[in-house]
Amino acid sequence: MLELGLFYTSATVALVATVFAVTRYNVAHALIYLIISLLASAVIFYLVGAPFAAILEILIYAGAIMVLFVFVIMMLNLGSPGDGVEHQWLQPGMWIFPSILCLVLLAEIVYMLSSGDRMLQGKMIGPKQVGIDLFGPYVLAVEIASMLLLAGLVGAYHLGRKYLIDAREES
Amino acid sequence: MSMTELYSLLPMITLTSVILVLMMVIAFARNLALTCGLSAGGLLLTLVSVFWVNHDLSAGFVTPLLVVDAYALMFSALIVSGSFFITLIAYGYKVQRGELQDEFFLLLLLATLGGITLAHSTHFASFVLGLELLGISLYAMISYPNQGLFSLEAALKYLILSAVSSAIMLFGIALVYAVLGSLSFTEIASNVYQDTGFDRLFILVGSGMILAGISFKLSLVPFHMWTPDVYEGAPAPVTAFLATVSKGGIFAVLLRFFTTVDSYQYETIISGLFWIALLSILVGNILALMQTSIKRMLAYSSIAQIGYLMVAFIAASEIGGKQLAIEASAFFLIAYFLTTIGAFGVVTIMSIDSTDHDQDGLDKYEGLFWHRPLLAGFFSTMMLSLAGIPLTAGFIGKFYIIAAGVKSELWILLAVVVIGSGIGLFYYLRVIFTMTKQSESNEVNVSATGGWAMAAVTLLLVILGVYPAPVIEWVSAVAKALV
Amino acid sequence: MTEALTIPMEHGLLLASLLFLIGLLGVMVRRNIIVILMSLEIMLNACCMAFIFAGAHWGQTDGQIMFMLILSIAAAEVAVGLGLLLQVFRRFGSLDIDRASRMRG
Amino acid sequence: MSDLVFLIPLAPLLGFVTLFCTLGNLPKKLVAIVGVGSISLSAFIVMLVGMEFLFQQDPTPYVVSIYSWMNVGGFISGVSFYIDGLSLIMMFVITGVGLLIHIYSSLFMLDDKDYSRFFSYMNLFVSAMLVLVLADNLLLLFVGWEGVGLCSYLLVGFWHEDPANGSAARKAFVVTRIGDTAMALGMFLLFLHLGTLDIQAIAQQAASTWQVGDGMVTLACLLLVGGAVGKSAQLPLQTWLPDAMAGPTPVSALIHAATMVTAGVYLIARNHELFLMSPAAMLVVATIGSITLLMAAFTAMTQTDIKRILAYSTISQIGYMFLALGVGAWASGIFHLMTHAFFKALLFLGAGAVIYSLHHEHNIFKMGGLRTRLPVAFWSFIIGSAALAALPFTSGFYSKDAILLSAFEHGPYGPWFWGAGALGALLTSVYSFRLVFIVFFGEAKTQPDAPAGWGMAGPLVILCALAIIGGWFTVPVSSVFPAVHEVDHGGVVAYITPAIPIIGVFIAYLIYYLHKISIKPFTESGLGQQLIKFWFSHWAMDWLYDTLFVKPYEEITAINRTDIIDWFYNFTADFTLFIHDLSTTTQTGQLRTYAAVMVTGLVIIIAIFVGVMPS
Amino acid sequence: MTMILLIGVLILGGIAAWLAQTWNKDWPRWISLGTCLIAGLIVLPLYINTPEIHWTLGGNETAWIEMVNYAWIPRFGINFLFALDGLSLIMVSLTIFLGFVAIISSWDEIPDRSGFFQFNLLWTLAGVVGVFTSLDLFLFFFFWEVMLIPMYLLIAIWGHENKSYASMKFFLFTQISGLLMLIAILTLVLSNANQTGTITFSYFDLVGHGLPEGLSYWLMWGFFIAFVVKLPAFPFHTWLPDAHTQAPTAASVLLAGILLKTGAYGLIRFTVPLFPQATVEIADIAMILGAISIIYGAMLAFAQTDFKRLVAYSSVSHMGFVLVGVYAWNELAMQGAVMQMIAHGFSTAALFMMAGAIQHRIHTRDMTKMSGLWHDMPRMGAVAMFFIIASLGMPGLGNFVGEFLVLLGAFSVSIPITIAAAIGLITGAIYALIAMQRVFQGEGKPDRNLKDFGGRELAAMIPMMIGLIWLGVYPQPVFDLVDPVLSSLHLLTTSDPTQWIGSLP
Repeated sequence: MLELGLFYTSATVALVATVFAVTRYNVAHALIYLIISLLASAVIFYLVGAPFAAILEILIYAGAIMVLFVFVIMMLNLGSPGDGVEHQWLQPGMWIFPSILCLVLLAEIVYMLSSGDRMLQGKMIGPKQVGIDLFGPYVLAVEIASMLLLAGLVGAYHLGRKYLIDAREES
Repeated sequence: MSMTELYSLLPMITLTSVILVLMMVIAFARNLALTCGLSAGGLLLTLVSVFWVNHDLSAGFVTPLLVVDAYALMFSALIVSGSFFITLIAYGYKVQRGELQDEFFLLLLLATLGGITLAHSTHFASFVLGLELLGISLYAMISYPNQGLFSLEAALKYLILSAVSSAIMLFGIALVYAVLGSLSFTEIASNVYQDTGFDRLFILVGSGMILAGISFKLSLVPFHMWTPDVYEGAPAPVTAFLATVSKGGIFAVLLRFFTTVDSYQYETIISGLFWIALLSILVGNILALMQTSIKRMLAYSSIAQIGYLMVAFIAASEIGGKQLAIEASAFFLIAYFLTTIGAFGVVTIMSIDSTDHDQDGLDKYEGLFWHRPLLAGFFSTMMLSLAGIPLTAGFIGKFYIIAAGVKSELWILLAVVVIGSGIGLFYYLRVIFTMTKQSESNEVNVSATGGWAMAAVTLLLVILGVYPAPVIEWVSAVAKALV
Repeated sequence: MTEALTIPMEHGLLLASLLFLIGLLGVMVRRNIIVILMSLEIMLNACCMAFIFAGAHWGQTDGQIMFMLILSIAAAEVAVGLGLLLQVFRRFGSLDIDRASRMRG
Repeated sequence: MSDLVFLIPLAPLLGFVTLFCTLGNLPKKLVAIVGVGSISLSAFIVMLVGMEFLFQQDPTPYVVSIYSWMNVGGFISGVSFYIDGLSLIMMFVITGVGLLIHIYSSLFMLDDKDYSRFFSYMNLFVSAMLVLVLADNLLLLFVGWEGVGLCSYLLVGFWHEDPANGSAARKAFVVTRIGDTAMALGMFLLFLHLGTLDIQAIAQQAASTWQVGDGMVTLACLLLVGGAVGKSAQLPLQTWLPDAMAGPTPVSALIHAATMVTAGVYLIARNHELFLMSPAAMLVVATIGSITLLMAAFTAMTQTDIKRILAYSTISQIGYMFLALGVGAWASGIFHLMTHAFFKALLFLGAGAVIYSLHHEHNIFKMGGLRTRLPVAFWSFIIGSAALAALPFTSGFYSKDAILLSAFEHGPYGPWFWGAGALGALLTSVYSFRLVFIVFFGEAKTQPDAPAGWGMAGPLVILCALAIIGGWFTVPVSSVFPAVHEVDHGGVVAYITPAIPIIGVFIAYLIYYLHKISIKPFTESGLGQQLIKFWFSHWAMDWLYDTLFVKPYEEITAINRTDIIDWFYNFTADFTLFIHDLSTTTQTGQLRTYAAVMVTGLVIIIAIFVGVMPS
Repeated sequence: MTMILLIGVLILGGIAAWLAQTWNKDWPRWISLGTCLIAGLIVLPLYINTPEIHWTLGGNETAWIEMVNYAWIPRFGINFLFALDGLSLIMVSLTIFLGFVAIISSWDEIPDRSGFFQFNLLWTLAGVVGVFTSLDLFLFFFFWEVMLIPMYLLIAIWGHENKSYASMKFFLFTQISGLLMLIAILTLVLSNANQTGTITFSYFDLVGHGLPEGLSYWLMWGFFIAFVVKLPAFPFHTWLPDAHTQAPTAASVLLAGILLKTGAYGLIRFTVPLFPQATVEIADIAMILGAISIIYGAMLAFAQTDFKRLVAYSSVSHMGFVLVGVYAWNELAMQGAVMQMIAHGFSTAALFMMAGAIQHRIHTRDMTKMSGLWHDMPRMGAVAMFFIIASLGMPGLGNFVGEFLVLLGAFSVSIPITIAAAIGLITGAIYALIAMQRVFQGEGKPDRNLKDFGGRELAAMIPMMIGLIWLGVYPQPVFDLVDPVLSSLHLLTTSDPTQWIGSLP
């Protein structure tokens, strides 16, 4: 029961944190909320029997990827002065139509979810099993993912480098 | 993995090796001609390997992720040839844009690899990966440094919207997976029938989301909004790539998914597709009507063209018309590839000297007929092909589409095709008319490789329009194998 | 711990959907490009979560493998996205997405 | 001689081709030689053929086939000529009068720069007219029929620099075209029911197909009459003829007096066997004739233009011919046709001489006292007018008298027809001598040039002779027409009829020569002025047609000049553009909008898929 | 082989002319002229051949002068199937001849890019020849569309002030209607394949198909609209005045002279034989459309001040006769329709050439600014008079024979429609004469100093004049040539001769 309570608590945390992440004016604050949300997700992953995923969520998502964001925020020096601008940017009226859309979509999904009643298997799937499958049937996926990361690397390198070159020229 | 499996993967392996070699070469010697030559050579090699594999084909799965069959190889060949021509056309364009252009070709090859993956994929994992490989390479290509603000804006829009659509699609896949317990197309196909407890609603919502994602990539209405801006902002060769290779790969996997899983049995899905196709044709054509930017015009027209393609796609829902419809879509896609590459190729050639923003204003093309008759001739051929006028492959393509529609008795869609073609004619002809106007000469440099590539594309287009029999035989054999 | 939770899968999917929709809302409403990119991450994370739940339902590894693949996709996307963001900030002098609306019609 | 028949129309045709193709590059002398020579040749052959035909023991009609024109789908029509008394008499008139008028014109038109064009048209006309009368089938007849219409058009508008002439020419063509169309429809009807257009065959087939008085035969006859009234300027299509006087005077003489306008008469006479089967159609013809002759006569009384007076008198005289045809007096009708050709040609040529000498002055009230100065013209007019008025012993007398008597004898309406004819005769003599007295007597108002040479006087003299003696012979048409039972010449009518013209001449003498009777009280009274105006405008026919047909047609076409149908297509195009403008506003360039639209699409698709929304 | 040779010569000639412009400005037109002459020489021997090739068409034996059949796209049973009979032969000859006229009429008019101009001209001819000879439905459609492109370019490049609008309209009308036909063709072929099991586009296999009546009815409309737009009949005629007015002279000549005829040819060759039952059902509608076209076209022609526009609307009027004739569908009317096609080809081509010549000289087409041209150019005036007279249906000239036979034939089918059509004879006279008067008659203007027709122009005009006279005076050879074609078409549409549509009693 404790685990079940833990699950719903984490779920609530994740939801609340995500809402804050999207609504905060201060980017750094938003980022912190996002990281909290990701950590809560990691807890949930662990609870439902995916410990490897939980670890990766923390290491890569909350760790590596979010740190990238932090770097950028630092680089651009986006601190509190941005708040006023954000306030200007976010007029309340802008929320109305997208919210309605999302609510309708939610209604549709809830309608869908209410039709079924399935339980999780409650089986723990450890890193070993994942590893075996990953390099078994999914071996080509790993290869392609490597090319994908290569593409991301080349792309990011290029876009970023150009920026640095320009910055150097200007200074 | 057995040797035969590896052998079947020869095209992908070849391309990957080329990518790696190219990376090394760039690391040691930055030389655009060399890079371009290597890419083109590599693509040719890949093309050869595709035909090689196709020659004595033992169709089968290579891991659950990929399948090598005539269908996959046909689309691979298409995608690789498309990339090949785009490489050639891009060369002169890139030369004018100074240093650091080498990686562009690397990205191009990576994206091509993504396209081939899509053509082979028979599993959602490979599907998603191929899609993203294509997408991520494209983001970088669109905003490739040394382009103006427009390319940046285009890349931004494409990145964000594409990511949203990917996420939507992934969520849909997750929903489907949640009820069917498999990500492989073939297993899904069998589960859909075997599992008595499957939940229809999950599958429908899931496929709705997948379809939305795919529609975005194919820029179908109402997921088309990004298309004109991105087409306009992206460098012309990239636009060509975006419009052809990316769409071709996605269409390949869509068609394979639908035929494998036989989603055609869901009438609601077909009716959704019906509206998408109908709106795409009408909206695309109407929006293109008075555009003064050629690239925007071509963007809108591509919306409509894919709408035509969807007519054939929907036609496959009739059992009797399935083979014809698949043939039709394949042939139409071939024609569309050639035509679109040709059209953007001309824009590329026109824009060689203007490094800030591509020469896509209609007024820039005034009098082209008299200053650069050959170039104008190429462009006119492309326009006529888009309009589906005989002597070009576009005509056979449209003929095929209509045949498929007739066979499956999609009268309403056919009527829309007629209306759409009517509107379409207007703006295609407007381009030709503009080129025939008298105006003072504005000099255009034409790179030799680009010129020859354009000539080859045009020639192919006309040959396909006049003597399409060999290709039709090929396409129909592939379709027969798939059905 | 060898036994995992047995909760209705629908609950998990509902959570994933809510996260997904919040992310979607963020993309549609926010003007700051960084926040939009973050919202994209939220959406992708929601997808991951959905896969995890689905995998847990079937007791298969596929859910987690898809999670990892999406993770790599997210990483690549963010890398390119942030690179682009830097360019945008430099060229437009702002992170306002609405600045990037020169092309229209 | 039948070998040469084809030359009769061919000779003038060759003349036309020669003159037309050289386009005025020939010297005038040569032009005159070609123009007149071709007609002479034709006339000579007509003489030969006529002699041969008439001096036969038992003149039998024969067909000269030139070649097969069309043989298609059961419709056979050849170019073949039919020679009988009727066609011969027509040919005599055409070539004879035509030759005289050609000779006359060679002098009259000498100063015209388009001398060659004039003769080419005239030759073409003669050729077409000969085809018309020679044709053995209705289609070939129609060729000549339209051909003469064309020449009429060309010659009325001969001086085309003046737009008024062009308008007159067009009017002539279009109005007759209306009749021609009716005639064409008649031909279609005949072909539909009888399967042939051969005139002789029609007569036979009709007799075997239809009863006398059958509705179909009446309809066919009436449609043919439609053609006839157009060409012959009878009610209701007579309005073109007075305007046609815009052409050169020899043209008026040849085409609009002697030959072409009598084509309608010829048509009806040629198809008399058909008409005999339809008493109703005959009655219509007679009625048209009598009404027209009266209307035109009244109008002629009020005209001041010398040529228009003659034009109206032509209409009136053709009315007599129609009357004759309508009452079955075929031979009399053709007889009058011939005599009319002589004296009307004479009158026109005389008028031409007057006009020639007076520098194209047409108004009779500006002439006067020309008796001594233009003696030839004067005598021409005296003789011509006498014949026109049907004074005894002139040619007109014989023909008109016969018509009136036949009309009187004809059925229940006979007296009415006679009455109309008699009144017309009275008016004819009054207006013709009004003309003579005003133009040739009284005081001189202008000084004429010296009369033209013998080239012009010669034909006048010959025509004078013909106008007098032309009536002394009978036309050789007894073999053509059914024998008319002998008219009983007894009774009062036979004595009254010849007297009427004399009375008329006397009245004219009193009014216009002696000025004993003043018509001023009448002309100056309100009613009189209205009446005169009404008559002068030819019973307001032109006005009526203008209001009923011409103006509405012009207005409707002017309104629809830009094609109302096109408006629909342009609207479609504009509407599409409107939609385009509307939909481009959705492309705001803002990413948020795009994302929102995308999500909307997603929502709708899912709604359709889960069946919340009907597809 | 002659047909392929013919088309090949025209295509190659076009390319040669285009290439030649690089070296010399004068060569293209000489090459073009030479090509046309060669084409003419290729066609001439065909007149000597008697029909020898027998082929079953809808269950009946038909005879053809020539036939060529090669596989093209086997997947769909599409062949290079060319066949030539009397009707095609006549139309092909007309095409070549008017091509000759068009080249002559454009001799001095095109100062630049004359090579490309001649290229388009010859390719249009090639397309039209293809249309007239191909009997594979796909091939037919192929040529049907192909001939439009060079024509579009002719108008769009060398047209007059409003060429953009005109060329666009021309293309849109013909293309959209063409697409309808394509759909109809495909439906016909595929439905036929469903029944017989083989896909074929061959005319010989498709005539006499056993499709249900409802379907045939709809398919017939697809063909009908495409052909009627080209014809053009009311209410699809509005592209024509614009296209004709804006086109350069040579293009006007070709448009009016032969492109319009392809519509009529299509009706005779395809619509009626393929869908005899459906044709009977709409015969009245079609004839009424024809009659409306006749009168409506004439009324609009009357109201125009632009000379070319007037001639264009007169074409609408004249082609209305063809429509009436075809749908009266008895031999008289059909022969009349064919005759009208040829004669209209001559007379209208000549009038357009005249209009072009005038525009070339005084730089306007506005008739209110002309007047009195006869005075300046008597030769041209005389020639113009001839063709005006011809176009208003003067007996003795070809147009009369055509119109007369059409009306004669139609009269047995529907008297009211024939009467309406016959009114066209009157309205026709009205506009034709007013044109003559406005342009050539009336007061001349001084100091205009215009050049009269020279030998080159007369060389084009005189053959047409002779042609019209010949057709009017001795039309029998044409009848004899076309007769076997028409009667075989009759036989196959109506196996029972007593049930001929509108047969004579």
